[in-house]
Amino acid sequence: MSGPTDPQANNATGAASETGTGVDHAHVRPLLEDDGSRDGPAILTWMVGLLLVPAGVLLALGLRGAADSRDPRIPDLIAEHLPETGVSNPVTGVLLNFRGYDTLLEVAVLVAAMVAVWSLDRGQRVFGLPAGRARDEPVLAAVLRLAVPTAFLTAVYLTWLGSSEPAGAFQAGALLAGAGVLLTVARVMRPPTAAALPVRIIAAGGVAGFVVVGIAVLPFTGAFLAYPEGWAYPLILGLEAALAVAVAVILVELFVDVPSIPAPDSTLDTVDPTGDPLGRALAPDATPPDPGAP
Amino acid sequence: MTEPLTVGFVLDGLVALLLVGLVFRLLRTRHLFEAIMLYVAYGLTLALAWVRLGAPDIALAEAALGAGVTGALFLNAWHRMAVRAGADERLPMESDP
Amino acid sequence: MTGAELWTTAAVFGPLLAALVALGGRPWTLKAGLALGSGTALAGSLGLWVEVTRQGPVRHLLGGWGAPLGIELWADGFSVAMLTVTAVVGAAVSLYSLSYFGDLSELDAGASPAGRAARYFAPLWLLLWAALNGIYLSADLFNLYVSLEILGLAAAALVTLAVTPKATVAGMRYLIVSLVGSMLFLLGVALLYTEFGTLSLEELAAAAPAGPMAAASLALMTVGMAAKTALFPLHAWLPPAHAGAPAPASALLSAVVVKGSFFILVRLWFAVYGGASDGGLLLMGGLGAAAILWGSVLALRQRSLKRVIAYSTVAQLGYLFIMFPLLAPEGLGAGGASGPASPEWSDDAWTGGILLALSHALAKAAMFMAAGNMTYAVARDALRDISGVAHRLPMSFLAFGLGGLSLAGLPPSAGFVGKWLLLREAISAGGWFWVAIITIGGLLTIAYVLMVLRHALDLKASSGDFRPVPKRMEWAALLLALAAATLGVRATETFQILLQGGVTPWS
Amino acid sequence: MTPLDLYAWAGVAVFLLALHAVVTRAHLIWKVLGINLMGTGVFLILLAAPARRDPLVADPLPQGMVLTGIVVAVAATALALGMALRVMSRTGSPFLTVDPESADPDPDAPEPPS
Repeated sequence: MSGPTDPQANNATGAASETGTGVDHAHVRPLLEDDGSRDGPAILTWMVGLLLVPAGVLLALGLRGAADSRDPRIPDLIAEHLPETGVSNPVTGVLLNFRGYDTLLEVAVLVAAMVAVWSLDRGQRVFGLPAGRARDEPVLAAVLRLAVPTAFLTAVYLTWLGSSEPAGAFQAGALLAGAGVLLTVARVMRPPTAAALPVRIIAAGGVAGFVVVGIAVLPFTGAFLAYPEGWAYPLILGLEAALAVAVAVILVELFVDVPSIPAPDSTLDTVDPTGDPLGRALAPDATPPDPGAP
Repeated sequence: MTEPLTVGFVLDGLVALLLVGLVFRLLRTRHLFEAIMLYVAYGLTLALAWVRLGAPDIALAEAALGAGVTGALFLNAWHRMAVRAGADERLPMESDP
Repeated sequence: MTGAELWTTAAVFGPLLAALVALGGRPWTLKAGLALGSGTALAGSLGLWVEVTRQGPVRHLLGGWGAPLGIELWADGFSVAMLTVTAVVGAAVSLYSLSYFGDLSELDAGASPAGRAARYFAPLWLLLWAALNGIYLSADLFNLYVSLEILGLAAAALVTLAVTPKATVAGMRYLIVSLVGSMLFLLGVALLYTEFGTLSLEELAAAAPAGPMAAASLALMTVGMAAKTALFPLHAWLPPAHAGAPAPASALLSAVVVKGSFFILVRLWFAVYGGASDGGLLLMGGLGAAAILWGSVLALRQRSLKRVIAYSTVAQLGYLFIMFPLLAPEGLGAGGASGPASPEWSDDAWTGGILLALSHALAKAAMFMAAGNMTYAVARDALRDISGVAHRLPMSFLAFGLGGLSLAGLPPSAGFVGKWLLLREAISAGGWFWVAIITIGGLLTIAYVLMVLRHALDLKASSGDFRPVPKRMEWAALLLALAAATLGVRATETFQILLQGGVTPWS
Repeated sequence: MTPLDLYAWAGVAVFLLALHAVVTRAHLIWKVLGINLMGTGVFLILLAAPARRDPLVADPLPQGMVLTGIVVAVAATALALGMALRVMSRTGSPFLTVDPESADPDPDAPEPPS
């Protein structure tokens, strides 16, 4: 084992760049810049490019005038059935009624990404001001005082507006997440941690709400997520609210919980690459290597 | 080329060209920070394209999620790399208990 | 509400809800989640098996809309067979994982890699399970895309539960391949929607897609799905990912996850495109043949236990693509002439090919779990290090042997019945090339299985350190291996269900 | 040729440029950028190419698909970035340098002939 895989070398360079006063240019370059020396030979780049040119020409020719030459059957059908969806914005109708199952799975993708990011590394390391500093910075404090309540109100409004106008839960969730990240980085709010049960419950709430509503209507309408007569609007509004909050929490998690380099728990770097994939010791009673040991 | 050349057509042409140009530039550059900034610019241009295509819902979502959140995610990753590389010490990394 | 609605709901949304339960992060929530997910998936697949046997393919109009505005769930024999084998493998691996990840009461800290793996394996796997069942039941192109993304993200994360640098890199590579494959698939979906104005597989099948744009979509989606299925020559990501992952994850990835994209390929090529063209089918078969030879030869050259099994997956997946040209036997004699494939599908090739997919799922899961037991015991992965392990883990040794028996296609295993049916079809169609490939592949399989067994039996170099293996882990592997080895005896029921809907359910 | 065609063609160009970058560039962050951009290329095609009744309003079904696609892309990008950062923390390099094919886990075992 040598080079970049060597745990010792890995730790040593990490320590050097942290304690060093100046910018370690030799180290910055490979991380933040890419001089292209790792890319394949230039001939390969050109050959892949030449392969893709005819594909592009074919696709462009095939797509030429496509929008005008086809029958707009689906837009007509959507316009015809929109009154039955309980909302007047056709996009919201598609997302929460016609194709509500896709939206359910879409939030499940967010949950999957969040759980996957949690599984990558321990705890969280947030970049930001030292705790309590936001109060001493008048400009920042003013921005926070103004921006965060505005974002919150706008998010509520966007969620409600989604049933009739171009807006909805995902836009609102993104806005809320922006406010959350701002508060976290300014250290006004403790970042939500993966270990906190409320975080898990809210993050799961979007999918859970969808599945529970879907199953609850099953005995009445005979199909998953088929809203009973007259219930579509309130159910959609409730689902949108749960979605907005869940999306916001998940996006903040995806922001604060990605790993940092180097990982502080140095035990991870001393894993024997030939042994147990989870880095466990062979003997069941053997103590794991002390993380604080030099 | 049966249609007359209108202002709208020229505007759409410029937006489409700008989109492709930004992508070409950001995928060719060797500097990560520049690429991320170009990505955010691309996202905002894309929001404009969605408006021109008659999809205001998507324009709003693109500005918030595509350019905003995704740009922030890339910047976050860049920052973590920059701290590791010793290039950025303004915002120190803190470990929460 | 009829049985179809109830059982499809259980199969897809049961594991999804269970994933949320498992997210609770306590030992009891993990156990409850795995129990709920296994229970609903088993109940859903068995319920659908009965339903489909009784009344043929069934559907569930989600949201009450139906195609083309809404999304339909659709279950025919092929879906039910895949659902069932996934449920059986999934339940066994879930049981196995409870012991493999060790003492669950210590997972609260989540600070050690082992603690994190114990904590997040169950939610990730249950999300993946829901996505897989969703794929087997989906009759909508865009819905398939969203399910594929859950599948891809969760699968890559399962690989990186292992902390070695190699596993991390392998997981990253897997994620990139998987995401690029999804993007190619999505472009194909966009082209098909533009051209035909529908996302419903059934409506597309009725439209009989043809023409340059339809061909371009099929090509894009095929490349994307072939990359995810690790079809030669897009297989390079698979061995490091499957060999580097923790044992339960390896078992799932090799046994069922690659089958998800394979299922989509079969649906697209036959149910939607009606066989596309003879030339295309021969090309897929040729790639499958190359995969058999290349994967088997490389499996023989590996020096680590899990890499042998991983390369064996590359090879065994090849057999599933040999089914493509054999399904349309008339095309074989034409020597690759293009044109619409024959509407006469071969029942032998269909039941044989899918039976091979099912038996590979059972056998490969058993073999990866048995290998996991051996490496768990000696905490080493090299073939040399498992020397003599057969005497200390006789059950795992037996499980590995029985799994290998099924892979190699020896009677009475399901692998034997499947290969025999494919061989019979190839012989009757005069496709001697395929006969040769199937035979050579079987011999190479026997060779690499014996290579592993020889090391395990080697008494002279028995290693000293040995960690006791929980009995539950040994039983899980052995039961699946027994199922694989004896499924051939009960193959008739499988044939009956596979012929419900058959190769082209919508024609 | 209509304005819609311009956007559809831009989508094709963006998709292929991004695919090219994912295949040929070694730096992980550019690969992730490329995957994300491939998605936006498809979104351009999805909103510009399918049939529409009103030339000024996009078909709502593709709009729903694109909105779903954007959220999925955010999730996939976040995980890919997290995984790329972990690759850097484990190998010290933003490239896929540890070739999983090359190293044999057992240092004493004879190298497999290649």
